[in-house]
Amino acid sequence: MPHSTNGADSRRARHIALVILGALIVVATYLYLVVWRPTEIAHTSTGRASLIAIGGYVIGAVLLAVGSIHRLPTTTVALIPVAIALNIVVGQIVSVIGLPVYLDSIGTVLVSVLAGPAAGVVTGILTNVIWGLTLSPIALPFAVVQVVIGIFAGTAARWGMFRRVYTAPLAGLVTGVVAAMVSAPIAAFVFGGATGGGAGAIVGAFQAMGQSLLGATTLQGLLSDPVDKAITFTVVALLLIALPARFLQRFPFARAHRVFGRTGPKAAQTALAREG
Amino acid sequence: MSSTVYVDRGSPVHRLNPMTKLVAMLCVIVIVFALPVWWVSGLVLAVAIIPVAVISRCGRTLSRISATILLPILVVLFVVQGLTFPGGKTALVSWGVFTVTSEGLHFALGIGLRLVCLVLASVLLVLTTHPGDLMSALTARGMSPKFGYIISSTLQLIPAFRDRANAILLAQQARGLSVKGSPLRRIKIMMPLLGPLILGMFTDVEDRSTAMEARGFGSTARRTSLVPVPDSSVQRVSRWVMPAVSLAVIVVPFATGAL
Amino acid sequence: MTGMPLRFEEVHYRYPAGVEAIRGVSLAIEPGERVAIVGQNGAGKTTLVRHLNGILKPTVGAVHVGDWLTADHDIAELAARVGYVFQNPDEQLFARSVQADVEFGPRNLGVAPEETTRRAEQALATVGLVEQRNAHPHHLSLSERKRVALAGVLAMHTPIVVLDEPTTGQDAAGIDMVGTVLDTLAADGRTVIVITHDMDFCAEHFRRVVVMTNGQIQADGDTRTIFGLEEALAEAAVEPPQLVRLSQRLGWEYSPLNTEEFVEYCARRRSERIG
Amino acid sequence: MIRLDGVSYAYPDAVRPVLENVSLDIGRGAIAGILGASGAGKTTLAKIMAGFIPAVDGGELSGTVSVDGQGMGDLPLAEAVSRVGLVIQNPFNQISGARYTVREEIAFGLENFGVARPEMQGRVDEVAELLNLGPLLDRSPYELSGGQQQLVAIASMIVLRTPVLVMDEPTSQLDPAGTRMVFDVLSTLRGTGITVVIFEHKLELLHQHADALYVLADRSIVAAGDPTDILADARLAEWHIGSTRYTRAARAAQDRGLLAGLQHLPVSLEQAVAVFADDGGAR
Repeated sequence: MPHSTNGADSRRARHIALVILGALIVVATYLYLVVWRPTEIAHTSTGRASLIAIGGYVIGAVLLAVGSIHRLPTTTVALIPVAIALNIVVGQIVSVIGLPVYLDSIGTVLVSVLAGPAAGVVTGILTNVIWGLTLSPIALPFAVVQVVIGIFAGTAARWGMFRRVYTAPLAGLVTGVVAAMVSAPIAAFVFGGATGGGAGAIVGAFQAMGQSLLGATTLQGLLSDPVDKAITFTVVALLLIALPARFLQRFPFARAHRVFGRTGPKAAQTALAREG
Repeated sequence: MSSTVYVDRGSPVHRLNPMTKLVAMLCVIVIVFALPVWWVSGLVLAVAIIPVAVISRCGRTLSRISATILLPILVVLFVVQGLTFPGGKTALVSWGVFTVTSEGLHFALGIGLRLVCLVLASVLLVLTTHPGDLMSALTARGMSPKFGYIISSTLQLIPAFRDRANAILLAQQARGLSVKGSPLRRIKIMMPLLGPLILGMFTDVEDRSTAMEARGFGSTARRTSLVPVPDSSVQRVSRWVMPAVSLAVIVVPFATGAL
Repeated sequence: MTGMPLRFEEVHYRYPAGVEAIRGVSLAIEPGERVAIVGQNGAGKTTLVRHLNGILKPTVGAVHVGDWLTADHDIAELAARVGYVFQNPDEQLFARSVQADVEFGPRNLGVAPEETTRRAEQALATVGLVEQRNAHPHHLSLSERKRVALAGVLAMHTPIVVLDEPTTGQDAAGIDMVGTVLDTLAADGRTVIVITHDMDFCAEHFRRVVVMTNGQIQADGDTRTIFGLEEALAEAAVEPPQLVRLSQRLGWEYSPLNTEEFVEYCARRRSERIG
Repeated sequence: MIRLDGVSYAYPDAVRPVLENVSLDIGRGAIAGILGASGAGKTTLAKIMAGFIPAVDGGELSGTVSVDGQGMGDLPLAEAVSRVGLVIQNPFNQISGARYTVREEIAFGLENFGVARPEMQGRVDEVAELLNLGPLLDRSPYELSGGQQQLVAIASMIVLRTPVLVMDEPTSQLDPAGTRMVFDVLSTLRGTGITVVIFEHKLELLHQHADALYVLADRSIVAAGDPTDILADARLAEWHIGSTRYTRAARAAQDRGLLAGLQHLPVSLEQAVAVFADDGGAR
């Protein structure tokens, strides 16, 4: 073999270090913005806070993605573009059909469940990069939110929360709460709360009730994100239950962590029938 | 046929190395966010973004796209912050319970101008840089080729995926599925729609990963590239000069106590 | 259940992107007729038949399905009259079992549950998939999945059935099965319209052929006559069936459409020659 | 050139093997067709030949696969794919999507293997000329017809200079015009020394282009030989492969006692003309 086990080990250590560093930066950014509450916000400007919000989140998310992508096998790499297309196209269909939810992270959740949190992280961040390249660059600062969704969905899958339809929405709720909290500083400091018509009005209402800008965007996020993520996780769980076992078992992560429970003789039978 | 907004106008801006444009865009964004004064954003807009937009001959497309993105945000920003900014004290106008404060509007102006710079600079980059060139440039600089593959491939897949979603919707309607009715009914139709879309996706993924492996995607060899990315020594130097100047612009006001 | 008359009146269709895919088509099909539509890719075959169930509405002209004008009804309503089997089964199969998928159509049309089950079983028997009724559709081969999609439309008991390329991706056994299904539909008196590239299949199962080129009808008539029109077919880039090509090479005046006709004619020539 | 000896394979968790004791030997530069009904295991066999099974799908593979005397079993996938190229059914999925012009798409594999730019340019131009792709080189692969996309897919494999090219039903998603394009490529490849293995249903075209035919049925190779002999085999019906209308007509005529003394059933138009012209035809 051209490279020794030693080289592979050190590369692996470097990737893990990147992931840990990325995660630390994201957490530190959030804590700095929320716990320290830079005093300037109360006055006239959010400039530096927003620079820290964008910079910390984007750098953290990029490090997480760079550390994660090397571990992905070709099957997973081939899955990610379709999953991102799914995020974007389903997000659009939903708005065409006129449903009161976003469902724009179905692909991210699906990939995380099948191929693990690392794959979810890459799908999440690249979804927003592509959104930025095609539709609107304002999606970019929010990349970290999709990254959070990827990590949580992958972890929930590892804990077996996608084996039953009723545990998936619970995982979705928790993910939604964290997503809302992480995105609030961006919505507040970068966008002044004005991320969309409806959301902006709600932020205004909370501010009028005496909340700070960050408080208002956090509360606004908590109103919409947990419900949306609970629905997204449920839809993914339903879809996966309807899928043939053979597809699901192709993914080493799904197999190793028995994401869908045990593979019984039934799965073997069906695998045979397909190849016949 | 991809879903990007790239417009080939062959201008000098188009011919720049993608890295040069990327560095310039990042510098602009960092400056306007690090110097939280509204006229800094205005100045950057006037001396950097608008001239480049004019040279690129993409001005009209740029204004159209940016207006679609920015207008809703700016309107909400000024209305909400003008009326409800927590630090608002000086009333400008009042109707009953509604009071517009000058602090609120000032706050909205600062954020609004920064957002205008952010959106214009990044849309300008996307309009004048083919995503393939951007990916080649980044891959040449050590980015994992997997990132480049995923991004380029997604951009080309989206239209096909949209077509397939439409085809599925039609096929199910042709079997009598009605898309009218209450939100609950409409949620129920998601399964017949998403089911085939995702099943088809799995078959495609199996095929696509086979086809990629067959062409050495899993090879550990150092990648080469058929089409060279244009570059020049002036650009190479400017990629160092721009960040240095930005840094100076940011640090000097602090050092001299001007801010 | 009997068929229903269909009528295209001077139909033009222009896609939103600006391409005029149908350029003045008038066509009448009687109840219970079996019609094959042939022609190159891009000739407008699929665009034409998609007017029947309202997926497309004419830019100019009118399409009548029985006493309905398609412009006045949406796809889901027209589904009660026109069953449409898409070329790619994977664009419609979604349920966890073959049976459930076949029941989807009749249920949408408001058919009672017991009747739905009965129809699904009958349709699965017609396409020879009774044993696989509890299997997951995606565990089946492409040939079988195409037959599931076909059964799903059969179970809707529509007076008109449209099939887009039912024989592509099928092996010999699958093609024979589709042929049998067409015969069953015809025996029921239902109107059947099929788009196909398989001219041998076309010759063996259809009595009327419509040849399309460039969004227009190049030729329309009795199968034997159409396959005798060497020039028109060449213009439409349609290669006649193997037996017709053979008879042409042999210099026969007669175009046999299937093995029986070929052998019959062969025998007659021989007896005439001897006699 | 490519040789399989006693190859058996079962998918992971499967109770029964998909293939049992498959042996075949295809010589250098030959064009070999493999026939089989839907679900006979054609795709599985194609992936075994190209080294994807068991490397990607896992499962139990016994027997040996060798290319030019070298066993494929010991090679890592990245190495195996430089010996045997694989063209899959659906040209749309074969396009990498990572590149924006046909020229770059063809070069994608060479880039992955790290071939130097000047050599890469030369090889792309050479393949483009061989397959007549010149006018398409600067277009987006996604704007092409299905047939043209399949040609690009084939070109992007040939450019890698693998000695063997396996095509898994390359025309199943194409219309007659696209199908003809792909079969015309087979004639072009003849004489280049590339060994081609093509899995196909289209009997008349296979007869025109293949040097030898193999029949895959009941999990094994059940017949092999000259296309004219294989296509006249009466057992093709049992194997759900069917036969050309020429053969069917001749068989029916024989049953009616019309073609007494006929030694070989016709399988192509030319042969049928000869047979029937003698009997009831122009004479």
